[in-house]
This record gives sequence, structure tokens and C-alpha cells, in this order.
Amino acid sequence: MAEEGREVKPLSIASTLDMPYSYHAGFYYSRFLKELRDNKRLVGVKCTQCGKVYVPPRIVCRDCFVKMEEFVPVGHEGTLLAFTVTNFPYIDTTNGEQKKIPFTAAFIRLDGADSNIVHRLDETDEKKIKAGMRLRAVFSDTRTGDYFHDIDHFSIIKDV
Amino acid sequence: MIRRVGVVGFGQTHHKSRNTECSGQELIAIAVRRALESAELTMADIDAIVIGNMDHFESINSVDMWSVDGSGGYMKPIMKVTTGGTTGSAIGHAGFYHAASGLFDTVLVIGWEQNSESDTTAAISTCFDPITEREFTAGAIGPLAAQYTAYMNKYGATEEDAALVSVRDHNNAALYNPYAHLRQMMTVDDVMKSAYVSYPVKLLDMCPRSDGACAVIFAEEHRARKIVDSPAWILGVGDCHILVHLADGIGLANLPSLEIAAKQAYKMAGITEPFRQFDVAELYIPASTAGVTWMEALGLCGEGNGPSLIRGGETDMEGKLPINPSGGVLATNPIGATGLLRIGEAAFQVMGKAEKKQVPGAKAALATGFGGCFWSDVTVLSSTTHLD
Amino acid sequence: MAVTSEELGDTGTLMYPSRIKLPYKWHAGKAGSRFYQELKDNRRIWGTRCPQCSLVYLPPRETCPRCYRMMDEWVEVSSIGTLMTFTVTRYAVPSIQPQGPPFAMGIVKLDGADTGLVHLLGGVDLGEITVGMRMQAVFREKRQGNYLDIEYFRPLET
Amino acid sequence: MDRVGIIGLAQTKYQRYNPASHAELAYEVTCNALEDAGLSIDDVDNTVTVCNDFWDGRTISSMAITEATGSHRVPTTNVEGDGTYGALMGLMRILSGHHRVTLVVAQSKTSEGIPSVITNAMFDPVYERMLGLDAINSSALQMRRYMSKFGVTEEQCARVSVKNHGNARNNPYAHLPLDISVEHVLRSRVLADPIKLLDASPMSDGACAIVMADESMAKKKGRKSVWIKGVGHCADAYHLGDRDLADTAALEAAAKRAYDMAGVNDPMKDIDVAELYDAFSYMELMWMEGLGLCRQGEAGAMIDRGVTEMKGNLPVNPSGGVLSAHAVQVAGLARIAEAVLQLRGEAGARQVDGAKVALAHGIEGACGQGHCVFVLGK
Repeated sequence: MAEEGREVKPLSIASTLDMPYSYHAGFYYSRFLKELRDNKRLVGVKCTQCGKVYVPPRIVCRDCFVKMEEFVPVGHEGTLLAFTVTNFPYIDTTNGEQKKIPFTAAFIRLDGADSNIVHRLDETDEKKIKAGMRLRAVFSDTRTGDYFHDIDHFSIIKDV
Repeated sequence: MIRRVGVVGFGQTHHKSRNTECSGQELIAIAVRRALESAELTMADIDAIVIGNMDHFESINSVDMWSVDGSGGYMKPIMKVTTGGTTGSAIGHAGFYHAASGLFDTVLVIGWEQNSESDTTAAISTCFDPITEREFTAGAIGPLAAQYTAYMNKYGATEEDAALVSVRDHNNAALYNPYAHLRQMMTVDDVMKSAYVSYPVKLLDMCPRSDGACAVIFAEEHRARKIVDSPAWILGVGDCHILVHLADGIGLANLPSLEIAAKQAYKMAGITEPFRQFDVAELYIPASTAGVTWMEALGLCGEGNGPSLIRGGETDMEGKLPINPSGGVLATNPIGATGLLRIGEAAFQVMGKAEKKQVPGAKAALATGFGGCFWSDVTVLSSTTHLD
Repeated sequence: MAVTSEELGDTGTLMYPSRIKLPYKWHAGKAGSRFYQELKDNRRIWGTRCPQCSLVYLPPRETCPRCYRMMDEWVEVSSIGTLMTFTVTRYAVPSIQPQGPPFAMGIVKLDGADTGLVHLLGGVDLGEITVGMRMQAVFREKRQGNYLDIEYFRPLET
Repeated sequence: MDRVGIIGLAQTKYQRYNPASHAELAYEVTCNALEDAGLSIDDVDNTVTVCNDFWDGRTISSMAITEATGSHRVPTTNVEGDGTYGALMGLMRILSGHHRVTLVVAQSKTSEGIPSVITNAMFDPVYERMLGLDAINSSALQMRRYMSKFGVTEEQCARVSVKNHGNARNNPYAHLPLDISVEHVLRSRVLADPIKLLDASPMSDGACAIVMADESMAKKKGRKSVWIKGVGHCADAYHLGDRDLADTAALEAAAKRAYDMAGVNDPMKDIDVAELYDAFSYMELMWMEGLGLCRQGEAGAMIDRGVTEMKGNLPVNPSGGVLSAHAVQVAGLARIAEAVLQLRGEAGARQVDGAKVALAHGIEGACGQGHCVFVLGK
């Protein structure tokens, strides 16, 4: 019987939301992903006005607001700008399960590019990673058109 | 003709890490009632409502519609604005434009978040590009950490400087703000001993995530003067949503969006010497390191002078320009409300209603918002309609 | 986990199948918790009454949307009411639907309440449902403190 | 209200799949709307984007189109809701006197997600969500209530669908131009009765942009300004059971605001053409009643008389309406764009002769809980 002022234990309603999406890569990402998948090549797009090269390629130059159409190859190597060793648990929203940790997110400026990319670095010991290090893309043998997978990871180029 | 707009009311919930006793609508209603009470208004006085949050934290689509049981939006004009971390400041600005447009006289603005209803990190990760960034990005800590590393190398700033900011904000919350989420006094030593999240950012340098709501009432000048003796006039607003790829935020020497947004707002408000003209600031600082570096983007100090301002205590409660008397974002972070809290707190400062947080005689206040992809919003408030 | 992109038609573009899948735990709040507690423990349906407009709201909530007044008064309403409208869903979206199609749902205005409750309809041939029917709540045997503690509404047995 | 002009617009063709990305779609309409206005991106001093995180499958989904719309260059706001709300936000920016030229952009790729799953998230997670409600079956509840309250028939609703799909044949942007009969609609597959496949709008990909300017800028730059005469928006109660779903109280209130502002005293006479948010066939009839374009309960008879057809006294949805192209978020902005084309006299084969006052309408939430109404004039 409900009485005035009766203490009620707070309840909650639990449910897992599952929203599938088929994200369209569009014309610019598709070109990028297919070059990666079919030819193991990394391409960017160049602004004819200011000359900047954007990777991943996109339709409009941020600074000039002009449509970019000239696809150009960029290096498979680049410089590490910053990184985060992610070591706290969180849910991978692509499958609803715990994300596999630790992993290192590396922010990289590929040779020949004027914008940055993010990918995984195969080193999770912070002490062994330093901004400014040179990195190289390591491609998957089985490439499917998935940027996260077709570049398997980046590796630190050891000094020779 | 430019219509002047002032803040006349402000209310917030007691923020906490899990507010399990309230549903989202109930949480919203607490903040709304407090805002109405502070202005001695009733819901009947409200002409329009703006609400905002971040969708995937609670997974409610069309929050403007869902919220009406708590927001008071039944049979009223209501719309939703959302821009990520800047949501709170963006809805504040949207409220300002509602009243400034002449279409609505009294406008209720509500920001809220029940972050405990989901995995905040996972939900935030979905803001990154699904095809080229999402897999490896769990937040913006990497870029922020990189920025401070570069700043330390260039200007001789230290991890202790960031710790000082953290101590300032956390202790302000503990001493002065009964609504704050984290209210524990701490020392530089405590911060320095906390674990690294991403070098050089440590656990106690970081903002929490909270359950909470905030409501601010904006009114056009004639109405505002009838509601309160001294409204907090919105003299300037600015916003800059500069980037869209997280990776491109790397290598930002400072926060260009904040500099641009501040320029817009300062120009509108007639601010030429921010450090002298402002009496108090409520800054959206997601990590204490940004509390050292971003002051220069706001023109509060010269290039590389952040550390000396912090070390000299100039931004403490007794300093020349107290920053975050409320404890700021490091103490309280219900994400969709966070930016609006800055505006509300700044408004109450210049209205002389900040109670224990009050900076004596505060006339002009600065409030900022941060979020999205290194985006910034800036608001200038004052008890006077013109600034000296 | 690697997902394969699919070619989208003959445009030469790719599409990338993925998802946003996340667990949530929504706080039922003061009104919702009490509503569900009563359903679960006592198979009783309670609403809240506004002190100003006197409307009895179902599902219950803390604030009257019309008057913006706190509603402290709880009122038990009947488990019997009138069907205002209904539909039979005939397509399948398994991740959101409580059962496979076809299934019926409607809005039932319970005696003693001023608002209708949207709910599933059952215990009736899908072709026999009509607006204005008298309906009664069927409570779930194993109740868990959620909206489906009422399993469905069925036509009132006379 | 100061005069604000709509001086430029652009739409993509609406289609089931558009292979372009969100940014590519947004860039296309941004450039085309500016070209239509005779402006460059540098003339734009603020923008409003319209995005929805659920439909876009991304938190802060406005990020996807920020650069493509030039929103990183100027002050910007992202409205989450129908495009009409975005246009209203843009209007307020100009009316404030702080801005002169607003670009409003909405884009939608409904083909990326699952509409039922996305619209299910509109319902209260604590209460009704677990019933499996979505945009279709909740609207079916409304359609049945509307029919039973006012005696409107399935045939009358079907007639809306026949009319609008037919009109769409005159609209090069429409997704679903169809030459169909009432029989086709009635015999189409039942989704959630009484809603059948041809009572429901398709899901479309597409984008729309408009450029607004203050009076002096519009007169200086705008080759063909159409003026915003009035606007109003309003929300009804949230829980479906709180409302008599056949009532249109919120729409009436929104329309009253817009009409009062515009000096519209008798909408039946004063409005020459209307573009309404007919996500389902019955909605056009209900919204006509709420907008005062006919008396309550009489919209069914009105469609029977052909009043809302192209040749009738009050053509409704000459574009084919939302039934013929439904890019969510975009659809309300597209109603404004279509209304502007009518007033410019540039609506081509769908032109209503001599249209001087046009109405554009958007909805928000389930079963038209929220409405936004624009009255535009020459």
C-alpha cells in the first residue's frame, strides 16, 4: 500500500541499446580506403589554392573553402606528434564489449601531409615512446577497405 | 536596434557522480525551480525554452520533446541545441539570441546530463569519425597532454603549475560551493602524487563526470529590469568551432578557437584590457593544464606568462582576477550543463548573488565553454550596461 | 574487430558497417520508482494528482506538465479502462520490439486516470479489437519493476 | 519584427541512397545556396547547422559538416530538431542585430541507420520505450484516433498520398514521384494498421540549405528576396497518453504566433500555398486543421473536394511533400525552400500561379508533439 511519504528504493531500468549503422565513406574516403585496400598506398588530397595536403582526404580545404580534387600519394612513414596509452576500461561501442586495453593511440603527421592521422602504435610502454619519433605503417595482409584494419598498426622505426 | 539582454535567474542541482534518486526530468525540474525562485518568476512568465545535452550519454532522441514534464515546455516554444562540450555555452548563447531577437522576452535555458546512465568514455568516443578515428580515440586527453608538454618545454611551465590550478579549483569548490560535485580540499602534493592519465596529465588534473542540471533565465532589457534590480547584462558573445578531425588538434600551440571567440565577444562588449576589466572569470577547463595555458588565448596574460599568473596567486580568490570561485569544471562536470554553469555562476557574481563564492564588488565577468573538436564559446557579462 | 566495407552500388564508393552499442541504466526517479514498486509488490496502479488542475497522471510523474506544480498526492487508479486507439504492428524490428509481429498496442484510459497509458494488447483476436472496448490489465507473474510488469491489457471479461 | 529575407537556397535530389558523405552533401548545398544568393562564403557571418546524433550515428554529429558548411569560420549554432527550427535559430541571429547573413544547412543520410531503432529512442526509456514504439506504430495510434474522432476515412488519407506522389512528378528533387490510385494505397502492405506502406513517407538521403539576410543586405545582394512574415513554434505534452492524439493544440498555438506576426487573419483565404510536414498521409489532413486551413474535422471532406490539389484553391504540398521525400531534419527546411521557390515564381512545373503568401511547416518528436510554422511573403 502506497502511503504518503513512504520511502521508495530508487529503481533503474537497464537495457543495451544497439544501433547498427552503415556509414557511407563518400567519394573522398572511398578513394583513400580503396587505394589502401587495393594498392597499399596512402593518399591525400591537395588544395590547389594553398597547396596543403590533407589526409584522410576530404572535400573542402579548411582554410580556402575550395573543393579539392587532386589526389596525391603521401608517405608510409611519418612523425609521432603525440600519443595516449589508453589503459582505463571502457566499452567498445562497435560491439558493446569491453575494449581491449591497453592500446596506444598515436597522432601522426605522415610525410608529405599537412594534416594528421590517428592510428594504433604497437608499443604500450610509455617510457619507450617519445613525441618526434619516426613511425612506419604496417599493412595487413588481408585488406578489406577498413582503415583501422588495413593498416594493422604503426611501428617505431629503430635508429640505424 | 540592438536589444540588450540580461541574465535574471540561475539555478542548479547538487551535482554528484550518481544521482540515482532522480529521473532526468526530475533532475531538470530541480534546476528549473531554483532558477525560477531566484528570479521570483513562475513558469507562466517563461516565453520560450532552450535545452541541451549530449544524446548518447542518456540515449534519448528529441530531448526537447521528452523533457517537457521537467522543463515546463508544455504548450511553449522549445528547441534543442547541442554542440558537445560546448553545449552549455551554446544553449546560453541561443537563449541570448532568443531574447535579443525580440521574438521572446523571457527565455529559460536548461543544460543537463545524467552521465551515470551510461559509460561516459564510450559515449564520447562516438563523437569521432567512425571511419578514420573512432577506433583509437577515447577522449581528447592525448592532444591536451601533448599541448602541455610542448608548453612546458617552451615556457618553463611545470607540472606543479597545473597542480596549482587543480588545487585552486578543487579547494574553491570545497570551501565555497555547496552545489559542487567534488568538495575535497587538496594540496599540490596530492595532485602530484596522483597517477598519470596521459603524461603530464594526472588523475587529479582531470575533470570528473557528474549528474546534474543547470537553468539560467535570460530576459530582454525592459522585462529584465522589472524582474530584478540588477540583471547580469550579456555584453558580448562569441563562438568558434574550428576543427573537425581530432588528430588535427595536435600541435595547437594554444587554443586558437578561444582566441577567436574571445575577440568576437570582446569586440561586442568593448573589452580591450581583459585582465584589468574583468573582476572574475568562470573558465571551462577540462584539465588543469589548460588552466595554465589558455589564459593567454583569452588575453588575460602575455605569451608564456600563464605560470607566473598562477604562481603569483593572481587567480586565487584574493587575487586580482579570481578564476573559478565555483570550483569550475574540475569540481563539477554534468557535460551538457557545464558551459551553462559558467554563465550562471558568472551572472550571479556580477549580480552580487554568489554567496560564499562572491568576489566582492565584481562588476564584469568572463565565462567560457570548451568542447567538440577544440571548440570554444565566450560570454562577457556585467552589472553595468557599458564597461570602463 | 575488423569490419569489411561494402561497395555501395556502382558508385565506386564504400560503406562501412558498424554500430553504436552501449548498455544504459536509466534512473526511474521518484515517481517511476514508486510506480514500479507498487506494480511489482502489489499489482496496483498508482498515478499522481496535480494539486492545481486535479488531473490524475498516468504514468505518474513528479511535476504536472500543465501547471508546473509538484504532485505529492498519489492516487490509486483502476486496472480497468477504455481503449482510446490501437494499432497492430506487422513488421519486425527485433532489437526494439518486445515480441515478434504481429502484435497489438493501444492507449487505455484507466478509470480514475485523466491520461491514457500506452500498452500492449493481448488475449484477443487481433481482428476483434475496437476503439471504445473496455480493457483490463493483466499483470505478469514474475514482475521485475518495469513497464512490462503489466504484461498487456485484454478485453474485460463480463 | 524587422524584415529578414531568404535570398538563397539549394537542395539535393532526394534519394534512397546518396553515396556522398555527410560533408560532401553539406558542401554541395552550401555552395549551391551561396551561388543562388549571389554571395561568397566570405559574405556569410554566421551559420546554423541542423544535425541529429541518432540519425547521424555520431555524438556531436555537427562535427561531420562543420568545415563543409564554413561553420569553422564564423559563429555557429547546431540545432537538433527539424530544419524549420534551424531556420528559426538563424532568423533570431539576424533579428538580434548582431549578424547580417545566416547560412542554414541541414543534411540527412537516413539510409545509414535503422529508422525504427532511431525513432524508438524518442520514447521514455523509463516508461513506454520497451513496448517497441517507433515513428510508424505511434503514428498509427494517432491516425486511428484521428479517424475515429472525426470520421475521416482511410480513403481520404489515401487521397493525400495519391495527390502528393502525383505532385512529386513535377518536382525534380523528389525521391518518390508516383502515378498511383487510391486503390494502390489501400492495397499496399499494412505496416501498422491503419498505416499502409503508401501512407508512409520513404526514408531519403539529401540536404538543403538556405541563406537569410537582414533587410538592407537582402535588398543590396538578394536578387530575389522572399520575406519571413511570421514564425511560431510550440510543444505539446510528451507521453502519447497525455494528449488526445487527434488534437492539434500545439500546432494551433504555433500557427497563431506566426499568423499574428504576419497579419494573417483568415488563413483559409490569406495563404496561397502550403508546404506541410506530411510524414504520413493522415498528417497533412490533421495539420491543415491545426493550421486553420480548414475547420476541425473537415480536412477529409476538403481533400475529397480537391481543394488542396494543384488546381484547387489552396494547393498543399505541390512539391510532393514529405511523403515524396523524407530526409529527416532536412524535410522542414525543404518545406521552406519549396515555399520560397513558389513565391519567387521559380517552382517550375509545380508552380502555383500568383502565389503571394506561403506557409511552411515542420514537426518535432513523435506524432507531431512539436511544430514550427513559417509564413513567408513576397
